[in-house]
Amino acid sequence: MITTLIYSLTGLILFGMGFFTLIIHSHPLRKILAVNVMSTGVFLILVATAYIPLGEGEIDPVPHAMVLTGIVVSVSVTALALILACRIQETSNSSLPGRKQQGEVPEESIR
Amino acid sequence: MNWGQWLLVSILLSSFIPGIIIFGLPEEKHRLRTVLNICGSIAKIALVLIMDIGVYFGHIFEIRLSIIPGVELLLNGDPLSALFATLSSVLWLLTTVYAVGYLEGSPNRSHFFGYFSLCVTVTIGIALAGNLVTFLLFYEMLTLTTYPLVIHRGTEKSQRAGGNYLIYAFSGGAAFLFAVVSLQTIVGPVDFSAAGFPSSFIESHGAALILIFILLIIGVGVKAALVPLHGWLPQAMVAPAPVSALLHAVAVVKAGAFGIIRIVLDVYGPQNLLLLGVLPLLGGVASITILYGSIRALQQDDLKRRLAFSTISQVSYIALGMSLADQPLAVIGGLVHLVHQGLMKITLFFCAGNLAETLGIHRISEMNGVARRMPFTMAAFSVGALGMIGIPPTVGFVSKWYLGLGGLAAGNWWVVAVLAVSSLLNACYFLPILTRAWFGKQQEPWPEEQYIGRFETRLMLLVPPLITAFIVIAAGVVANAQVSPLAWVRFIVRGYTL
Amino acid sequence: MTVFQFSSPAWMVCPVILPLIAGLLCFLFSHRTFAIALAAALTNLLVVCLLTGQLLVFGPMRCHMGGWQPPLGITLRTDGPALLMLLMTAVTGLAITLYARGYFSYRISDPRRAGRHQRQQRYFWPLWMLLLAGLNGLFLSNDVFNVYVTLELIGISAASLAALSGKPASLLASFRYLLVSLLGSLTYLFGIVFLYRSNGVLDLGLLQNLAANGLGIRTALVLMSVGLLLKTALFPLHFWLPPAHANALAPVSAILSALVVKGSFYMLFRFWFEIFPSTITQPTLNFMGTLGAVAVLWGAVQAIRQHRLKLMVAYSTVSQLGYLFIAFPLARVDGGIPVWSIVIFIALAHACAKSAMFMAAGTVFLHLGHDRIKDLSGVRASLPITVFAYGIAGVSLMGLPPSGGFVGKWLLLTASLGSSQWWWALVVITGSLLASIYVFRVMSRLFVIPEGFSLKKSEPHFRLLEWPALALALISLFLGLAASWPLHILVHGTTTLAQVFVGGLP
Amino acid sequence: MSRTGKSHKRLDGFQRLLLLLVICMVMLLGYIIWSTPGSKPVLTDAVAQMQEYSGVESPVTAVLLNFRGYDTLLEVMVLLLAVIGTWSLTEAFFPVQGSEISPVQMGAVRLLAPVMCLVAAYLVWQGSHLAGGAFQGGAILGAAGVLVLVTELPGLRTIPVLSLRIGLVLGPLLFTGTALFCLFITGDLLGYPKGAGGWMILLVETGCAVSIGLTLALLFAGGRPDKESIWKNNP
Repeated sequence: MITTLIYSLTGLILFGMGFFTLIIHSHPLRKILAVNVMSTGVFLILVATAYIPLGEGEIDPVPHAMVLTGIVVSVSVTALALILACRIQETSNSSLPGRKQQGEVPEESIR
Repeated sequence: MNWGQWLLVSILLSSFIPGIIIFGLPEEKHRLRTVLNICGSIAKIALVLIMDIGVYFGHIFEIRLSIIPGVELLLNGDPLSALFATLSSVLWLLTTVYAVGYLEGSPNRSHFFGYFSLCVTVTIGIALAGNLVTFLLFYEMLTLTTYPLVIHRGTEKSQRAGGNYLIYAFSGGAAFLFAVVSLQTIVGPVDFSAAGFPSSFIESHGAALILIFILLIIGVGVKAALVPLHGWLPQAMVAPAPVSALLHAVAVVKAGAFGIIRIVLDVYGPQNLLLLGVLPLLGGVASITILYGSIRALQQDDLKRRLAFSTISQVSYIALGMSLADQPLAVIGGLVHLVHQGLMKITLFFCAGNLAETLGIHRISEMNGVARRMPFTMAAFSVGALGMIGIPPTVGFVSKWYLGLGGLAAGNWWVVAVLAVSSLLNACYFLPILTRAWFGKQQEPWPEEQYIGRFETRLMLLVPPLITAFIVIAAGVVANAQVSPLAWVRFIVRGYTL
Repeated sequence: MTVFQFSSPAWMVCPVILPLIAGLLCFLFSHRTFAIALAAALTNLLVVCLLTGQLLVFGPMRCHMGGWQPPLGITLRTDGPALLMLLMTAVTGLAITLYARGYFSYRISDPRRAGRHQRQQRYFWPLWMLLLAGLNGLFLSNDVFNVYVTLELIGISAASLAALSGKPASLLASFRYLLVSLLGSLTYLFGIVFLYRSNGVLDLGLLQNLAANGLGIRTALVLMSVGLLLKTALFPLHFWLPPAHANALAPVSAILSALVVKGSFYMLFRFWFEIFPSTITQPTLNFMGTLGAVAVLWGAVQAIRQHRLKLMVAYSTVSQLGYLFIAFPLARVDGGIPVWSIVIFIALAHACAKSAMFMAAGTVFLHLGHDRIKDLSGVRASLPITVFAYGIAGVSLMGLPPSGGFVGKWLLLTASLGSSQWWWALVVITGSLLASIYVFRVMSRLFVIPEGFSLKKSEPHFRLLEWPALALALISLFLGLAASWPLHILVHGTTTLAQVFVGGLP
Repeated sequence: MSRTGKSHKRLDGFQRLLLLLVICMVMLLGYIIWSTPGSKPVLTDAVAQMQEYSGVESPVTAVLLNFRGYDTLLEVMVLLLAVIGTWSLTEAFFPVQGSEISPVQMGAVRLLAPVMCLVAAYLVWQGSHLAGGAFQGGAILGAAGVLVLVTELPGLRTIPVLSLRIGLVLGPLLFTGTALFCLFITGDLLGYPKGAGGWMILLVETGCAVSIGLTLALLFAGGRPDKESIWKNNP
């Protein structure tokens, strides 16, 4: 029980941290990372619920399946968001050659 | 569907279908368009006459279409709607003829005539509406169909006027909608009927019903141009003359006045209104409008603007008549003025359009001696103007006579006073025009003389005002005959227990 | 085979599976993608009509995926509201498909940027088809987690579509849209966690039967609602919508404004009024109504202030979405108007009118090369049908009779005045007046043909651009006259609890 | 580096308020989690009962591909959607210059890639009774793909675009096809016929693993391939 609680609370804190970062930072990469941290938090809580009342080593498979789905979704969105961020940087500042400096998206570009 | 329902539908379709076809016609097909228009309007007159006869012999015309519970479209042919429908369809035919002549050679005519037809369809819809929801439907559609006509010229000025018109009209529509929904939540769906709603509601919801009545009157008052809701009307004069004629005599202003009649006689019913005690309010607003319109008309030099303020003043006679709803004579006066004012005002606007189109005259100060150049037009104009003043044997006299009798019967001396003052004012702003035109001496050349031909102007421009002027006199002379506007109005009033 | 019988519930999977396959095929092949998409959209419409017939004959139906009953498996079900939303999607979707064809072929005919436009078209079709599948899946779904997956499907495809034009503004807007949508679905997923912790089931039907009022359920509901509201763009959370909708390609704007926001709203509505009606308190509903009222007024004022046509239409979406929420506090009026019908009506009318309006705006944009409102004069001369469509759609947005928007507003007014909550009625009326201002501000430009204006003959390509818009606009207009029809469907098939709200209709 | 300096700045008023709100929210939710003990999931028993009919032994796989297979079907589409989305945005970009690749890296990848493929295949196969399955296998495959991409090995880069597309669509199409096949046979979408569940799931998983692996690798590539194949004309 206490293990589950620890996992859940950790997940919760991750969610909160992610949310805070998402709002205050304007940099796209940070935003993407923040959302990722948030989703990790949610997944953690979800996995923790799988474990709750049984205690006989038996687990509930449904949350696992849900987390797996969630992870896949998160991967897809992260990939899309990253590439979108790169495109924004390319188009907003076409003098920069190529995509080498991936972190160098102008800060004021997204708010 | 029985034949009566088919008749109602085909009355609407007789102008709707030509309108839709005209939208699709290429610009160059003038003849086809004109033929469609004229055929449509003749067919409409024939159909409306059939309906009139049916109504006279007591046939019930009715179509219902339930949309959602509480919202029902109801087309209904009763004597009152027959009156307005007949007026609109007859005047539409004349206006169409006039418009064909007036717009010869100008661009975007498909557009114009398309909306023109739709506009008349909607007006007839207002006439035939059998309950408040249907009335609201056509009332809002009237705004939409007349707007393109108002801004037809496309100038900056006309756009501004159009925008103003919309703001007034939609605000009025909003007040009307609010009131209709409120009324329905209190008394349930109301069909137009001679009795109005049961008077038991007055005890329980008196204040709300008064408020709703005021809102309803504001809603229709915007189109009827009651002061202080009249601001759009003089501005809308930028539209072409046939449109002005349509707006003032047939469609918009009349729709507002007709709405007042419906609300007073059919929605609330005179008895309920007496119990609520709101009729003097209406009477006061109407009197103020009558006097204000006349005084403002005095100050105008622009002919069309003077006519516009005159309209504001004259239409309120109808409201004045309705404010004495318990007096049959006053009601007769108000109702018959619906027809009479339309005939007179359309004559005046036709003539003003002729002056502008033929000689480029827009101002009264340019009219010196114009009667010698255009005697027929000015003769028609004079008939209309004398009618407005109320000189017998024109129709204007008939309406004022009945209104005055009604006022006396009610013991309201101020009604007579208002009528007298307003007639005086009418004379003050119309007679100078007539003297200028007939006895003045032309000092400078006409501003823009465009037409020189066998007649004083194009035949299609000349015939409609002559016909309406003839009716103005004829309907006054034969007012007591079996078939006349007055006779029909008496027939209507017989249906109410006043 | 039993699958093909009229009574088979298996028809329900078609609206999801068919666009899905079409999407895959569109991605796989580079030719005839339009034909594939059109076939899918047409079949979709046919199947939805069939489902409607089914509903009218047999009432609400369920289809268990894989044959597994809940709580184990996922269930799809049809009922009145779901079917109306499906019908809305199918009809609007078909029109948008045709319009998109016209749009892209017109743009490709311009040789300067043909390559880029060809590419846009290439990816538009698979994205659109998958979005359609997601929407249909959402409307049919009866499982909390499945809703999450469909929401993601919708969110990602919508964001990709919004970015399709490739302009910096649209990329930025779409990035924000993607993040917001992800944030929304994460919050929703968080809610699912609480729901699952408390009840251990995911099926909506089962959740509905649990008379659960615990803290866990409430938290779950709050989280899920916040997530869905974010996606629906209710007033303070609407910041992402206007740029995303306005900067996208015209068919995409139509899709986003007409359909995508409705998906999350529909789910929100289901949760509040069908699944957990007893958990919601009246103050909460009043709060939502207030937000909706502010959205109506604020969105309309913003729309009036815009200088670009598409931005104006996008802000009008913010405003119109507010009406949906004004229905919330009126839901519990005794013996009053069924709240389902109000909401469904407004949603249907808005979907048709708004997509027509965006299509018209897109056509105008293509024709002129810009959409600055002050320079729109004379468009009527070359695009009469488009202007007409714009006008009719505007009539519906303003809520003038006899449009569907009018019926929706009428229902709102009746409900609010019937329960003596006249302030909602005032908001509705003021919103309509403001709407008339922003609609006619553009209309007056479009209508005017300035003097000396030379008529440009419209290209043949415009036919596919103009008629779908007009068709949708006319549908939104006649929706008002045929209002008893959707109500009939609605009454015929609602699940038990929803019937409480629909009760009182003949 | 200069950017990181920004995070050391003191928080302004709005940010502090937000921090406070977030902390409150976290504490509130923490309290709720703490105070509402989870109920016994109804589903665990249901899964356990129906396990034997599912055709696989691992409960997670049973849920993923049988009981809630419809979810997974849509989820596979989400992945594909990400690829379509990125392809619509931009062209692929090869992140590492050829000259920078060290021989050690080359050698390692040469050795690793086949092994990873093997592991992936094993994961997919064992998914029926232990932890593992299409997503795990696909992830390993994707990693292998990424490794191949960052070296100059010909592997992925010479594959023509059409084949890439086919590879991407393979899994989803196979899944949908199976679902429809089941619909025609048993009348239920994804209702596997009795006894056939096991191998059908394996088939779907294999297809999906390939597609998922390819998807991940192509997402890494960051855009659509060039006309003929990926990354031919890179700087």
